[in-house]
Amino acid sequence: MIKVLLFAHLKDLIGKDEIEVNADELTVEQLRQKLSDEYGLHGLEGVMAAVNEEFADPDTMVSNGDTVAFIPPVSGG
Amino acid sequence: MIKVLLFAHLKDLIGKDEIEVNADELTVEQLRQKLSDEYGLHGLEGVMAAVNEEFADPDTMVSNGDTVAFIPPVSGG
Amino acid sequence: MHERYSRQTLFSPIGEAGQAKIRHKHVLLIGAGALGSANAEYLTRAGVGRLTIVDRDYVEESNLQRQQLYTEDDVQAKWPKAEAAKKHLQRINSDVDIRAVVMDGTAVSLEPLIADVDLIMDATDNFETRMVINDLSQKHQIPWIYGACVGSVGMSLTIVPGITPCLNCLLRTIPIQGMTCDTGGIISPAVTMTVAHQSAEALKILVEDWDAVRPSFVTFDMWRNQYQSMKISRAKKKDCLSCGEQRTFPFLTLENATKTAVLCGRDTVQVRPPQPLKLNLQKLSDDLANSGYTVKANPFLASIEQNGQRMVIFQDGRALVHGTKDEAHAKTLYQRILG
Amino acid sequence: MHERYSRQTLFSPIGEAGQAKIRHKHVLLIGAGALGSANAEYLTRAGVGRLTIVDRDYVEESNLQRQQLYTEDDVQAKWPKAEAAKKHLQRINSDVDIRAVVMDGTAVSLEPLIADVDLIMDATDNFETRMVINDLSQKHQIPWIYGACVGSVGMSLTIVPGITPCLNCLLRTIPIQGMTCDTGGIISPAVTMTVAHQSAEALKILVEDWDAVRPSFVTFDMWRNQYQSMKISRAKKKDCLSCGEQRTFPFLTLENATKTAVLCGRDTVQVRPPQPLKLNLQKLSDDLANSGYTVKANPFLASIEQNGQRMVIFQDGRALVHGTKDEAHAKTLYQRILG
Repeated sequence: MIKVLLFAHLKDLIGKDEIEVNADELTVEQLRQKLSDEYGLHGLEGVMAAVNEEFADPDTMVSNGDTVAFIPPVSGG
Repeated sequence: MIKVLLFAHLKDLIGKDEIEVNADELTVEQLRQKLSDEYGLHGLEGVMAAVNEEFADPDTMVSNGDTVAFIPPVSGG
Repeated sequence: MHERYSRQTLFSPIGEAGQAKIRHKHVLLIGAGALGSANAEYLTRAGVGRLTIVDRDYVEESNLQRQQLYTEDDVQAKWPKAEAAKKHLQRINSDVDIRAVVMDGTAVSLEPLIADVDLIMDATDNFETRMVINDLSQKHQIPWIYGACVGSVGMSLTIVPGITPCLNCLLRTIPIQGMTCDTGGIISPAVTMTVAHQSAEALKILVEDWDAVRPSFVTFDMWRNQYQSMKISRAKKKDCLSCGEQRTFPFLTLENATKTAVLCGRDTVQVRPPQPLKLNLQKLSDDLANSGYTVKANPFLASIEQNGQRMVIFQDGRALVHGTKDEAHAKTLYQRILG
Repeated sequence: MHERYSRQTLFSPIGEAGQAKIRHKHVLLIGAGALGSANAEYLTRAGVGRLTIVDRDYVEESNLQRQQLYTEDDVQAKWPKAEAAKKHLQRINSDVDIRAVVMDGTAVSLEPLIADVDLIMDATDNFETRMVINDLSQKHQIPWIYGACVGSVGMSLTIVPGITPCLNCLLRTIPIQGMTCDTGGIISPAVTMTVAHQSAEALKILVEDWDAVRPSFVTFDMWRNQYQSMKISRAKKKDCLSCGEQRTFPFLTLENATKTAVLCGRDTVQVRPPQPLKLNLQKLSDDLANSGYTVKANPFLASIEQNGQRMVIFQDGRALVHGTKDEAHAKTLYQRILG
């Protein structure tokens, strides 16, 4: 299980801020793809990701038991 | 092991904001006493405690693997 | 709806309907120091219908570093904070009905103010007054938002009668003041952070979005980079004297024994007359000036000095005696002036 | 040290020594909107030595809901935000040297301002300008503090050249604006929360308490009750074009192709002349009034209206064309006025 935390407007896209994804070992980019394909969670391109509260690149590996947070950057001010 | 998080000025009393306490099963009040006796961490009376991010009373039980946060209430404004 | 609120109505959890609600609500704000002035500004900008501000103090130079709204002119004029805040807020939003009340908030003085209040905002600097607010909130079923800060630390809790635990459930006793009194100073980011939490909760309550109300006690330290929230849903006590089954509102009925109080973190004692007075400040000022005191007055207070000893007397007979922490000494000085 | 700063010097990580440092520092603040006005107020109250404020806009009614400092009078007078902020800040703290610069912050226009700057505060509303700030920060080895907010969401990151990763390490490309543009509105607690983080980091940097600087990217949602910080120490990229081994500062050297830009979340296009001008606004206003335009001018800008079409022209020849998102149309209207 990988725990996925959804921040800001991402939460509203599927109505909850936390989902569990059944996967063992994949990259952040693959997780994004999986969330789009299987959970209808689109628009994660350009969204920052953190794995276990540490900034992650698209090719960062995610393993069973990890927590991945998706954080959309904002530009207002 | 019980993980103890120290907030605000409590951090400065022993120079770090996280310590591990070797204990198995005890109340929040007993943990306070232990921290005073064994770690020189005095002045925890009247300090709020949270066990696993939930508000705890003095007689709330703490077990191996739990995280306990001590939060001193402040009155300024 | 006004162009003024367009960015706020665009925010969908508020919308036009929420904005209409905000415009019809009455907020009672207790305290116009650091937390109070900032909360007052944001509520006024958001377009609350009526804002009643209660404060017992006047603007001093040392306030300017962290208390928004106030300017150097307010310090010069020794303007009471509630009145100074009102003056600035009216320039920001003339649509809001701002009421300034210059007085010490106590169980006796606050209760008459809360008849049609929808929300009480805590911006006091002591737990005694907060426990009074907590009991008033329970007795009149009005939500209130606790906020406090010192040094780089702040915390907040939203209390909704009948739903959340109350402050008395969590604290049980008034914490020892000394530990948290502002002898450790205060920096503005701790204020700002606390106000961000309080004002967000205020908007949720004003638009009646109860599901969005934060169900946890939050605390943070802006210098040590700490942020912690703790759930409080299980902290409600059946035997709580403020919100439990046998509630007695102990902080409303307690004998209000002391008429003097040392102000936290300041070399100042507050002295109150047995009953509020309605002083003729102009006459008092003239009399004292004739007796050799140095007097500076404005419509709300008179500042009196002799031999380096300074005292500020408000219209209701209340005085702040500066340069001492000795209550007996302060009372003696007070009686020398007001008999 | 002044009584004014007594509560700040009592805070031991600042103290008298830290306060003396703050008094000698120069902060460059880019933007005087929601984040800018609030950061400006707190830096001024804290007693920074010099504060330079750059902003391209003027005060409008829809700003008042969340942009502190500004009043209804500023809206009436269409005062440029940088100048309006300066006016209010001087009443708050006359010891601070406030400099207002009414212009569009670009690679070309900002670089001459940063000679003796100790810290750059980000209060812009777009990633293009932030990437320029990020490159300027790396080129001149000046720390900067990213802050942004929209809806109930905010975020912040402190970038210290040579120590932390830079914004280009984290984002790699400029994120798609549409996603986060302020079409979703904005509430003041999101602003306040962001500013609390930015101003705390600013104080740490100004007193040179580098160990206290937050080593993480922080984000929060005040309505959904979310708070998350993520460590960024391993995000530094050796091949980053802004801070890596072969740095080229791409956002300083990029062809500044477009002279027009649609302002995010607003029905407004900005048009810039090829070179900054120095217009005689009084003469321009008179000429246009004689030609049948409705003109309202102040020392900094002229607001021109005809047939419901409104345009504001600044002294440097820059214009904000309102009521359109069509850049070609805006340019046509601009050229009709300024040839």
